[in-house]
Amino acid sequence: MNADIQNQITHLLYQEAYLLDNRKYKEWLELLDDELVYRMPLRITAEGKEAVDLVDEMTYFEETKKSLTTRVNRLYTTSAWVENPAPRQRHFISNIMIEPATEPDEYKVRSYFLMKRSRASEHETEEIFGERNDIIRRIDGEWKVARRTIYPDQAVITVMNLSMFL
Amino acid sequence: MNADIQNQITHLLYQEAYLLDNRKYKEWLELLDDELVYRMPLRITAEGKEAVDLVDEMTYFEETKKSLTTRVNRLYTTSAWVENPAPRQRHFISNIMIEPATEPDEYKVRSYFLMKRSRASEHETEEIFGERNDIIRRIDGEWKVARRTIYPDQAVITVMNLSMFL
Amino acid sequence: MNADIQNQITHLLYQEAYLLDNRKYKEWLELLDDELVYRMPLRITAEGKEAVDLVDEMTYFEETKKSLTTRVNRLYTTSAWVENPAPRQRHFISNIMIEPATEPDEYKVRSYFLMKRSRASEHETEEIFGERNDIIRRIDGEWKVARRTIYPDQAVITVMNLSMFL
Amino acid sequence: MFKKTLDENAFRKLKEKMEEGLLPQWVITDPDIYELERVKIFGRTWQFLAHESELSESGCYVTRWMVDDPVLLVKNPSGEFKAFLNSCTHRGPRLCTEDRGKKKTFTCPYHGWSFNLNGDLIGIVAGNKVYGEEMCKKDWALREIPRIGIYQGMIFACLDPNAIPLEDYLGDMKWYMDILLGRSDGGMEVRGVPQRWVTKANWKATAENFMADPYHVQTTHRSTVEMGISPEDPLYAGYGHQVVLNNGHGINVITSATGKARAPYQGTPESMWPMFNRNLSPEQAEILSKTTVFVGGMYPNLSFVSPIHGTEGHLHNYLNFRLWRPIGPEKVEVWCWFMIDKAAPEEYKEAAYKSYIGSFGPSGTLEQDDTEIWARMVEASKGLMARDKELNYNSVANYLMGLHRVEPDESFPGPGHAYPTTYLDAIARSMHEYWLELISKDMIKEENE
Amino acid sequence: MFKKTLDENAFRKLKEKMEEGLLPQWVITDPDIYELERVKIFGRTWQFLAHESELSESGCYVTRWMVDDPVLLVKNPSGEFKAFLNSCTHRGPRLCTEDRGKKKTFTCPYHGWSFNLNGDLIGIVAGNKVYGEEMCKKDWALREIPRIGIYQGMIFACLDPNAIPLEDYLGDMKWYMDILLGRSDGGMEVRGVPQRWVTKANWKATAENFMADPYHVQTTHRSTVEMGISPEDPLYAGYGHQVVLNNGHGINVITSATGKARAPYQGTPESMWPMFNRNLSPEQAEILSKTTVFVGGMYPNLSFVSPIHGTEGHLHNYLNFRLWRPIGPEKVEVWCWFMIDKAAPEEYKEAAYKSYIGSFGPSGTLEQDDTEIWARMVEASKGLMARDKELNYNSVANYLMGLHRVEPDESFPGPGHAYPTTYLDAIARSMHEYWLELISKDMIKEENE
Amino acid sequence: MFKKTLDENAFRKLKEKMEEGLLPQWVITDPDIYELERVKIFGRTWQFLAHESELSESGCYVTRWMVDDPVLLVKNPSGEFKAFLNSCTHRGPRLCTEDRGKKKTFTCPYHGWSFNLNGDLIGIVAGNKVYGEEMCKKDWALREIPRIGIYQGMIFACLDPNAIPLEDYLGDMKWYMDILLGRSDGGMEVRGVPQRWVTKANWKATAENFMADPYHVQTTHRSTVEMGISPEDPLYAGYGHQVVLNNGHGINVITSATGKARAPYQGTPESMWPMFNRNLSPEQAEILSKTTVFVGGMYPNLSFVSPIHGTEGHLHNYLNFRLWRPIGPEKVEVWCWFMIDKAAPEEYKEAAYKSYIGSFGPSGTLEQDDTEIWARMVEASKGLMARDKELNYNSVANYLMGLHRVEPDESFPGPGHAYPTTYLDAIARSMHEYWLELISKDMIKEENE
Ligand code: FES
Ligand code: FES
Ligand code: FES
Ligand SMILES: [Fe+3]
Ligand SMILES: [Fe+3]
Ligand SMILES: [Fe+3]
Repeated sequence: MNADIQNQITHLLYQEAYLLDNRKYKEWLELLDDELVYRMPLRITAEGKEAVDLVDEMTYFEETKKSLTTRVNRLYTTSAWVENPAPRQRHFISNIMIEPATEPDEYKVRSYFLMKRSRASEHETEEIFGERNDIIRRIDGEWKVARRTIYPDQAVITVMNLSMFL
Repeated sequence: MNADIQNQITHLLYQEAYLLDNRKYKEWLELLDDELVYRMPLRITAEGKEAVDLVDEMTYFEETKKSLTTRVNRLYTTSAWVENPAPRQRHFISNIMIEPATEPDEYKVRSYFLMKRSRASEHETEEIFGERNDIIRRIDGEWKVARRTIYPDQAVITVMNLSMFL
Repeated sequence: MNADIQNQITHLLYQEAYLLDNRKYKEWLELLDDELVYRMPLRITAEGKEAVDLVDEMTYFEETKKSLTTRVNRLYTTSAWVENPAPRQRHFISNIMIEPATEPDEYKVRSYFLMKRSRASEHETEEIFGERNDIIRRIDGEWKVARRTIYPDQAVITVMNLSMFL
Repeated sequence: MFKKTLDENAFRKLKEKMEEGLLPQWVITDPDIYELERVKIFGRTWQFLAHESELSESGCYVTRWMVDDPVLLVKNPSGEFKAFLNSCTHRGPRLCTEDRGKKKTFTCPYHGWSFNLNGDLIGIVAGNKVYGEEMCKKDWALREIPRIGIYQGMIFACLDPNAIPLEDYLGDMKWYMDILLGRSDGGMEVRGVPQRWVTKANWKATAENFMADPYHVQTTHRSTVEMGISPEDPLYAGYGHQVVLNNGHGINVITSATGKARAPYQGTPESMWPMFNRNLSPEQAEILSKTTVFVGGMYPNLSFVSPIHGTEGHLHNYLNFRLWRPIGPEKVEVWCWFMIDKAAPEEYKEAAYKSYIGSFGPSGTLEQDDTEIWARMVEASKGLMARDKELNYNSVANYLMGLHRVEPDESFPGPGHAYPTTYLDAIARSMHEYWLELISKDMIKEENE
Repeated sequence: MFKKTLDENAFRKLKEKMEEGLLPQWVITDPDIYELERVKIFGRTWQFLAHESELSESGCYVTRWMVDDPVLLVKNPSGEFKAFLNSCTHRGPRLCTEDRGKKKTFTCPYHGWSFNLNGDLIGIVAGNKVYGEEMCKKDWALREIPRIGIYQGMIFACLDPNAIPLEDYLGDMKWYMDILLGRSDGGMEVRGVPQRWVTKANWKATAENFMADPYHVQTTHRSTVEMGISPEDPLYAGYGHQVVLNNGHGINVITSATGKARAPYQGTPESMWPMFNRNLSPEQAEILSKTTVFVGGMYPNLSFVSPIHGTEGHLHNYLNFRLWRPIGPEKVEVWCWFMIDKAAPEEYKEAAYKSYIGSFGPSGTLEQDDTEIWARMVEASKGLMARDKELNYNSVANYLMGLHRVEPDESFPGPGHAYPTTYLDAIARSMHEYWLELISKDMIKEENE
Repeated sequence: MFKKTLDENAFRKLKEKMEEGLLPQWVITDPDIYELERVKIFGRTWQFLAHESELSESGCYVTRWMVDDPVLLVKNPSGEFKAFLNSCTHRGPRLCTEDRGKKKTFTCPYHGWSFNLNGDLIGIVAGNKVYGEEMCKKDWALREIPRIGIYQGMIFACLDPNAIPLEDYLGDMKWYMDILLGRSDGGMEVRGVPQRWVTKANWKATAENFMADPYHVQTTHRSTVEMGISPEDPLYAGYGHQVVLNNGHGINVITSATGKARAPYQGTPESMWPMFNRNLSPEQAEILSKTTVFVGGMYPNLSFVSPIHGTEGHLHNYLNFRLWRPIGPEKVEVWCWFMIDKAAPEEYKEAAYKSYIGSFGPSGTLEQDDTEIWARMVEASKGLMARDKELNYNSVANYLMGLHRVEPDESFPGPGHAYPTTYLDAIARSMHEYWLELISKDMIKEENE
């Protein structure tokens, strides 16, 4: 795996996290490919230890760049109460594994996320964690997220809402 | 430190975490050297701030590749109830520090781990964290974990069991 | 970004975390520039989602190398009860973003931290997390932390004290 | 285990205030009230378990919760639904920890006892070698949830063996369930599995918010107005009727300023309309044709919404049921089902599902803002002023909207007391009255225990 | 909600022991005691909210807590301070979740009701369209905290409408507050916002540790001796006077072995001394000039310290107030304010602030060690021996220091009972006596309820 | 602090059911029952602290817990073991937070008081300068745990000053402890320190699982059968005797289908056998020679297992003691000691230790599956059906195995009631009967308090 590309893609993911954590959502959108497919299937507890425990037909996110843009625009209104006043959020991205995809300049990128959030002056912080499977591609020299599938590790989500992006 | 080797070893640790988190235990075994020494001493609260607070003579894991293979085979039986149905586990590996060991193609690798687990539809997730000290060596072009010592940070472990590998 | 420098700076941050987590505070001091400015402003919940929610005029740390040296020396006395017996601490450093600063051999380094602590035989562990903005520079071939600003993500800190360094 | 004597005085004050349309704030998250609710409301009323489409064949099962009681719901070989306490009868461990699956036998991992789909104890390891006449297998079948019932594919259960039948409990709500669930051939189907998350809220607040409070839409969800998705008119969610039903149930039939729906039949494909008319009575069909949004619920903790989404030409409608499972006085585990007409075109189903994801559930842009409100209600409910049972600080919530002023509209074609606006606290008052009736029942008896 | 009858026997034993200078260990973190404290101490005494410098202009507000009651403190257009329950009167959600800001109107995100700086309900969405005669706006203004008072810029509030006035409650403490807060023209100012953190402790232990226990300094903070910052003499924090005041208040006026301060006027710039003398009475000025450290507090949960820091030539002094907000019997949310004379030179303020950060607050090298002690007190308080109300194990804490032996020094110029040493348990005993008086008040009444 | 009156009715029903071999499910995790257990069982029975080999020399100490009471166990200069409440007598903070160490003096970090190995208060900072006649050092020694006892190197303590002596409490269990702990010259030794972890379980369930339930082995640990380590015969763990002892103690002496052990003397080196015979009575030696596994425990919360591991030629045996420290009704802090004959060959000790790690403790492949079961018992114990004290849902656990059918085997050489199979609920019933006796003791008295 070319170390240079490795660094660029890693930087992209960190940059993305930074923009989200600093509420620069519009800048974040610019990191997304126009053809983006962004999904978050449900996790269940399934029979047997080999069983597939992801339910593909029901999700927490079933998004396109267009639908994400709508979500972002909403967060810039004056009445998106869930983030006004703004909670603090932090995306810890780790275990980044990159391998070439089918197309040139296209890579399969797997990463782990641990997202923590602190709301108002509450003592309890919230967290959600799991795995992300991305397709990241370079278009005219710019790296973009073209596909993201987010796998939460809990069958019951314990954040009070999913107003954040993952 | 050769960046290329750095990347390869880092990838090995991420690959290992991925295999464990996706219950590909047999594939995981293939990353282990036949001479593997795999240990997890106890942590205690010791007198004075300089004191060694690790107890080497008692452990949570005192394993060889053979004993780990037995543990893995057990997880493939139909009655290893602890992981059947399977909980979700996630090994967040970070702070990877690599330095050459005595032998050529052999490296001392230190890493931090934060392992989270979600069982059934329980709201509370479990976690364990600490440090790992590995010897990683290349044998006929393949990187293998030859030695691992796991240091938990708690004197009282707060996961309900240690059915996972660290 | 030169991959080599990237690795060196990354290693510096991991090395720093390792020294802190293993209570090698004096060795840690050696990684700090004599001109170090080390601060930790307060986070508040501010009006509106665009608002700056960091209060620069009040801090948890407002340090120089001299004041940090005093703090460290104190930890080597016999009566710094807060760390005697010593709790276990672990600095998970991630999302490291590096870019050149104004001076040559000087870099702006942003990182995320998740710090966990386990005290005595208590079951509950403590944690604090947020962002760090550093200036790291090379002086006669040695990398030093010249400036650090720590942003906690909570308006109310939930560790029983800030005896650790971040 | 320790006898407790109730503070009648606090209850008397509570009753007085409620008659004035006021609800003392202390009851929202008071731990003793919660304990009463657990026993006297959730121990005696019918609760939703699943929709029949979640268990397609014999052997299919899902595990659910009736507050703290783990339930194993199975479809037995004869195709009946059976609800058992999900606890092995030998020593009590949770028998099945999976969310769903298909099995013939449930085997307990402790000592290996096994049970069939009728709950019969069919296997005891080394049975006759270790047990003799002291043990009669029949006595050790899985314990059934005392009552189970089904209406329009909705499966309910009740812990009280003496509860009135489900259909009586639902009463006039059945008439509206026919519209929501019975309009299409083959009825509705659940997509995948329910979304589940834990939110900071008291179950009464979430249920009321959904069943009884269209008035909150104009502010809580004002971002949709800023986005140009909803009308500027602050009354937009207030047009139509709020229908108060028996046993704390209720439904809001929201039309629009014109008195008609934004689009006939909630923007469903015109091809489906004749089917609707065939499956519904003329009155039901008329309401369906004129309604933009149905939102309401079955007491205590099941709510639903059936909205229109999308823009001209791409309108769609779906049915979302949600169960508010109490987890203590300050937490709710929300279960959210997306349901759609089995008979609808596939691409329509797909589009409807996507708008659901964008609007409701933990990631829904509407529901996100509700969660902030629910949390704030909990956060302001613990202080001495809010918790004062003497009401010295006059800490009472306001349910005055329309009290003694807005009268039922006799011309409304559906059953129940239908008031000619949905900006009204009539359903909320009726929910809380039923709540008080339930928790104060047998109070005296208890005292003399 | 359930009537409870008190165990008088345990209380009698408690009283007996306290008269002997002993405090039974079980009261420290006992949950029932905590519940009594919440209601009978924090529901009836004056608590600190903020310093006036935190709300510079009209429209400025801060949100605070009186234990579990959320409080919105605003400066209204006429410049008065108003304290409201931070809960919308319509349905109760926390109205404002921000820590501080400036506004003309507070709008609730649930249904959009809005309130002005006087708490009046000024806006109801679609008001006259949805509410009629059933609703009188006046009735729905924000609920005021029953009592508010201010002394030397310190704003206090009380939940008991019948409480004695703030000035009476503070009593002789006012005389010392004049020194601490009134010595400079323009008084003191808060820098930025208070530091806040949650520590493992019982509020009684932290309050006592600060207000009443200079004796702990020699060991808990011995690292400063090892560092050469504090004198070797183990009595160094014991010189001076411990002054017992009314209502559980108290102050330690610590001088030094010489009976004089390490530096006159706590090392403040000489240029400020004439100003101090002008603003203080001769007696107050004399005390100020001779004192090294003032440390004490106002019962129940406000403490302060005004120390000297630094080395010859670079001495400075500041005022640190801290509120111990109880979060259950085993947790305290500490609020720490750094205050300094508005009239002091800027670089002096800066230096004083830096030494504060190095010494107090969660990162302060002194306070760090206190947190370890507080945690250990909680950790040893839950067992059967510590919790035994029969005192079979003689689990009582020792408050004997100076009991019936050390007599007040009549020559002390200030009010209150001034004992000629600060290594003394006099203030601690007085705090605990007042504590017992408060929690046992009306006990009988309660029983007959 | 508030008087509570017990629900006698629930207790009567409880007693009735237990006489029929049934245990109502509600008692497992009921919070009020837990509170009774804390006081009436753990406040009055003997609990294990440590094995003497953990404190080799004078000055050695370990810190332990008796449920919520922190205990400091030291070996004093005269070589006696002393157990103190680990709480400074001055103001109560936990005196020593370390797990183990060696000291002459324990100094409290709050005010510096210091105590010697006999618990005497030997140092008060500035003592005579700050304390006068009001203070008598003798009164302020560390508080001893009322009772301490030792048998076969096992150190126990009891919080009840009037408890019967340890040896009487252990009764016939002593005869079996002689086999387990006394068979070798120099006795047994603890390796390193105990493993500790927190698991989701109720202490009664874990104690019963270990002491009284060989029947679970065939299913819970069936993976060992699948792995070919254990025999296919589902009765394999049932051969031998279940011995019911006094005070809720019990032991299972598991042989094998042949009535003999898999290997004589549990696979210990033949060289050790003569030593065993020398140290044991003929009856004890006979049992040891014939037994494969000893598993049982001392009521309330100490259990042990002494198994055979390994394959022909490489067999080994060890002794594992585990303490189930209750942390609330739904959590247990498990303490696990690995013990081995001091006289055993080093490589044998090493091999035995490795098989222990592979089998028991949090990472043990056997114990892992037990933890899943324990958690499931908690998870199904909170609902209304399980918690119903009226038993309307017949929520009772089954302890019928062998009831009124299997009779004691008079030919068994050891003391106690020895039944000729270990697939039996006799020990479990006896544990629960003793449990009921303990928690219902003095109930009447309490009521009249
Ligand atoms: S508990 Fe289920 S078989 Fe024994
Ligand atoms: S709750 Fe505040 S406006 Fe309704
Ligand atoms: S509390 Fe231990 S010396 Fe004061
Ligand atoms: Fe809403
Ligand atoms: Fe202190
Ligand atoms: Fe077992």
